[in-house]
Amino acid sequence: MPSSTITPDLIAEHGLTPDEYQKILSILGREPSLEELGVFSVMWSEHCSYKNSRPELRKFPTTGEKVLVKAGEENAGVIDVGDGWAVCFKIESHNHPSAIEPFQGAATGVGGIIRDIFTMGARPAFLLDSLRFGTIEGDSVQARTNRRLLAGVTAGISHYGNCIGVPTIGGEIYFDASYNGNPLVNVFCLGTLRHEQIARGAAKGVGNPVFYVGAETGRDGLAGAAFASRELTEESKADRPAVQVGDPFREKLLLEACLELLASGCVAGIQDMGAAGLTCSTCETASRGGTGVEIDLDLVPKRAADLTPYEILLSESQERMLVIVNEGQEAPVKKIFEKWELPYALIGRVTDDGMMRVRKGKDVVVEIPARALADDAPLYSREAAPWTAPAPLDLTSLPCADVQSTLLLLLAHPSIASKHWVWRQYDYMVQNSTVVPPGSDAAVFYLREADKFLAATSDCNAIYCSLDPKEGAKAAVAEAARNLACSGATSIGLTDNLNFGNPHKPESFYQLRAAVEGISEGCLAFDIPVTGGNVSLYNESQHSSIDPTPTVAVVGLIDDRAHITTSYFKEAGDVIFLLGNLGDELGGSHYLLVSQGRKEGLPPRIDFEHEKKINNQLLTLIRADLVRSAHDCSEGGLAVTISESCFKKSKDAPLLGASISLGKTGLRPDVALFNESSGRIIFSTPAAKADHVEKILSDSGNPFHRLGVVTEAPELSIEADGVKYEWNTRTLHHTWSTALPHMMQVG
Amino acid sequence: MRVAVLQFPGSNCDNDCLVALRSFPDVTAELVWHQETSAEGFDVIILPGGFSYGDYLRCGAIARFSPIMKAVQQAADQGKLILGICNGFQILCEAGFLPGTLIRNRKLLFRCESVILRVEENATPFTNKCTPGQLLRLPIAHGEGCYTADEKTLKELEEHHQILFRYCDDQGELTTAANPNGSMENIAGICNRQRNIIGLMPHPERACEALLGGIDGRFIFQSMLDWKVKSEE
Amino acid sequence: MKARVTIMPQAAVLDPAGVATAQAIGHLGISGVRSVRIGKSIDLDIDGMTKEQLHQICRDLLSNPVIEDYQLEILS
Amino acid sequence: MKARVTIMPQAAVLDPAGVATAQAIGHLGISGVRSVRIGKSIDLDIDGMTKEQLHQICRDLLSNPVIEDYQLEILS
Ligand SMILES: Nc1ncnc2c1ncn2[C@@H]1O[C@H](COP(=O)(O)OP(=O)(O)O)[C@@H](O)[C@H]1O
Ligand SMILES: [Mg+2]
Repeated sequence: MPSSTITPDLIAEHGLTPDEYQKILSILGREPSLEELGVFSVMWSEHCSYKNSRPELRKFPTTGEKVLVKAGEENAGVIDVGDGWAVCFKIESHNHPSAIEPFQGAATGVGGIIRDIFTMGARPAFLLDSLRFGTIEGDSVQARTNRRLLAGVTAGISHYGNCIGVPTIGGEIYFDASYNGNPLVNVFCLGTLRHEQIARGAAKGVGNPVFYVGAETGRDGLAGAAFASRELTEESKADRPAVQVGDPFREKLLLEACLELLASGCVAGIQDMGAAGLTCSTCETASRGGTGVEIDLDLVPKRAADLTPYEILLSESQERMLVIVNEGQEAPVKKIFEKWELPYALIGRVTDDGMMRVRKGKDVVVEIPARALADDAPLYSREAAPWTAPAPLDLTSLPCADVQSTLLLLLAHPSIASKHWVWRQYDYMVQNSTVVPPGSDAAVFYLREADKFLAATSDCNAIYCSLDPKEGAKAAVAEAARNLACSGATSIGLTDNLNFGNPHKPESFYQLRAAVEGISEGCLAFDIPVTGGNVSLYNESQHSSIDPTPTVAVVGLIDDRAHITTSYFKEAGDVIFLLGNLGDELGGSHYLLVSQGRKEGLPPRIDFEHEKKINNQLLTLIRADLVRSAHDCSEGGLAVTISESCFKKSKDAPLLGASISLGKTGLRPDVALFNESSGRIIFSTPAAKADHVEKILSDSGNPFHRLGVVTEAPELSIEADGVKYEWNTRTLHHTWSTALPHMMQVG
Repeated sequence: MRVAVLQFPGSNCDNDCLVALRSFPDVTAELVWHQETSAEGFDVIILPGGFSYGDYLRCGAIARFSPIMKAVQQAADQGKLILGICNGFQILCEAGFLPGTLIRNRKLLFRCESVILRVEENATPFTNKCTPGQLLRLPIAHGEGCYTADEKTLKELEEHHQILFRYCDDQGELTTAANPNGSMENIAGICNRQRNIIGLMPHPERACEALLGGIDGRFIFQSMLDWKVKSEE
Repeated sequence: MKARVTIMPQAAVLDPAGVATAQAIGHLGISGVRSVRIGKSIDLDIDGMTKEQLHQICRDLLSNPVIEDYQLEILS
Repeated sequence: MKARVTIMPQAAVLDPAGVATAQAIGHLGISGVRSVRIGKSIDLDIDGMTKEQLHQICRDLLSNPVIEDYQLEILS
């Protein structure tokens, strides 16, 4: 063991506290080597160990009849979808790398989550991307930077996803000043597999050979996991490691090779090298297998000859896997690697002593009990500052904005405007299975081999979360479930990405805790298991934290292709209903933001009993073939929702109009048209069936309103309390569809 | 009809082609790995879309050196049908089977959407089920689909009726707005002078199923099938 | 031995990236750019290869003679 | 005035296109390529611009300093 002097400075540089260092000493019974210190530092970073968030994450409901692999057990959870088929999905963040280098940061984010999925034995089927940027309007340096970030991130996702051939079929984007300098890039991937194909990331079978396959190791993203667990500062931008560059072509080969390998039956365990690369994959496989692993760094394929052991261990080069092969079956495995022209090497063996042992030739540079390293990371219960509820909005001091022009302002707000500029850069059709492409409430994907239809959506309104983290998190789950219901689907599983600021700040930690509680409450109410997720803390820059952003992605199943529903009105004469109440909550609304520049008040309250009733009611109607279109009501309220339903599905479809009457509401017009109360759905039904639908709804006791009809003329008219507001839907559509491209043209 | 769908490292529409082809009765379709040196026994060879070799260097530049390309040459010489879709079109141009080349979209961004094509020629094995001037709606998904050739080549293409598809608006007009990538003369697909090799940027295999929004791609595959049956009579 | 190959689009060929870059320079507030052309620069680290072989690589693989011209320099 | 900017990926940064191209040259049946790095070559045709402005363009627009290095040559 080479001796090294581990100074307090060195310990601090590795982001370890004196207490954590004491724990290392007691695990090892001696002073660590520099390499060992590096290994502990990445394994015990928040990114790998969840040391600040794990106690909170335990609150998630993770079980269910259909759960085949639970959250936290493996790289991603697995859910049964029937007939021997299963889906495996997860969401991951790549926020900090994208802040530094948007194109490569986003690209490698896509690569990373795809690897997580095929490591499980699943064939990646589709992606969603949930993005947050600072404001992009105007000529300020900040706005230019944010536009560059948006363009770069979009191009990076497009580059990686399109090349590897996994369609990006949905996502969301919001813009808010709180993300200035710290954009969020969360990518979701879903894969499909047969039950018997579930692969494990465990080093099973003492004596089994351990193979390294994929790209050669370089100095990329050295200690990136530790980097992700720190705040971004100007200095951290300066002393950053070599930026990771994604190679979607290599990953495509790796993906095909791994699926072929797993099908061959020669594999005892498999693990991708993600954050903390070789270090994390060796110690996690050993820990899961209850075994040890011994590898020799001299055998690792390298891009630069002069890499030190420390660098090899901590490198985050992309597109690499660790494969544990059944002894004696090396030959067919090598043949597969060679067919796909991938660099590979036999770098070690599974042992029985529970150690993660790393040699450089004859010298042992790391020798750490694997289980202690992987599972005994320190856990912290951080201090949470009690939250003070914001003052409720005082309508009397709030002037009523001009309704007519405000709808246009809302439709032009980049968070509400069409994201077509973004998603047409994604190949959302490759794999020939996208039934509902981006643009509707949820994307629908045809699982051809299984003859099943999946729907997926991602949601989070961070304004709500910043005003009331728990209620905001509940709203995210409610919206996702409602989006799925509007598409004809029942929710089957949820994965979350918890994006927050520094957990050492009590208010940030409170937000994390409250968000977990809110998501849990929603999952229990809807009976959706949490199948896994990702935590990204330290999202701060310049002066403040980001708005808390607990993004959820929810997957649903549609029981019959006839029940696939989209948000666009289909035919003039169809009758339009509102399922739910008219609502009256303006707190945290985009109306307030757009007309007053304010993020204030209490966000909409969530009543899960009501949410469930509404969703079930809609699904019952869809299954009875009574629904032509359904669209959930969210940012911008009723007026925006109805406008969007008038917009067309494709460029040659006609633009329709709608004639709506809200009747006597007793509300101010701005409240009636733009409030964002939850649990509301706008749907349309053929005229001949409208009375029947009305009868069903009356009998059900669910709140509803028969609002009006879809019109041939491209005009939207909304009457409320005797006053009629009118717009040309061509104007509305033009405003909505050109807002983002116009902003992005400025350069 | 026996169809070989070539699989280069980085192809990603290979399976989509298989699925589309298998929806036709009397078609058998198989993947053929790029390291193979023979395509004996196949009537049709398809070079599918994707990113062969990551599209590194230039789209299609590396794939054209794959061993299977010798077999493509042989099949072409025997008058068999060769269809290059998207990346396959790029490979055929790089390999010199078709004139000209495909460069970066004029507006520089990748574009995925559905476009309208005007069928310019129907006296070919690939378009005989279409009427001249017929409009087809097909998806595109590419970043480098701007067809470019020198003037002499363009003239020859016209003279020999080798331009099979052009981008147009829903009235059949060849407008700039309807051209998604800035290709010369709104060209979307061409064939060789012998009319047995075709390349096009749009994806017919993505438009063979009503569930996915359109079936106009079936005209192209059905044309090939009919041609095959007729040529055997 | 090291060689550098410079590949530029032929004068008659449209170079949209070059045009966009020229515009972007204007947006930076710097005037005086007449035109921009974007090509590739490729560095090869080679060992025991004839000049003829190098030219073959340039012709057959690295450049596309339909739209590009190349220039080969032996650096060391 | 004409200037040429050569932009290459930094030494420590992965160059996937270079790696694939090096392999492809092997497939061509030509051995002896140790490595290939692919960058950009940009020709500017300019008029009345200071060297400082040119460097600014290289830094802020043409190259990505996070992963690339540039070299500026005044040709005429
Ligand atoms: N980054 C993105 N990538 C792909 N699709 C997106 C993206 N952002 C938004 N979309 C799509 O645009 C549509 C509208 O998004 P959004 O307004 O968030 O929907 P909702 O409010 O119903 O959740 C959805 O179909 C969504 O998938
Ligand atoms: Mg939304």
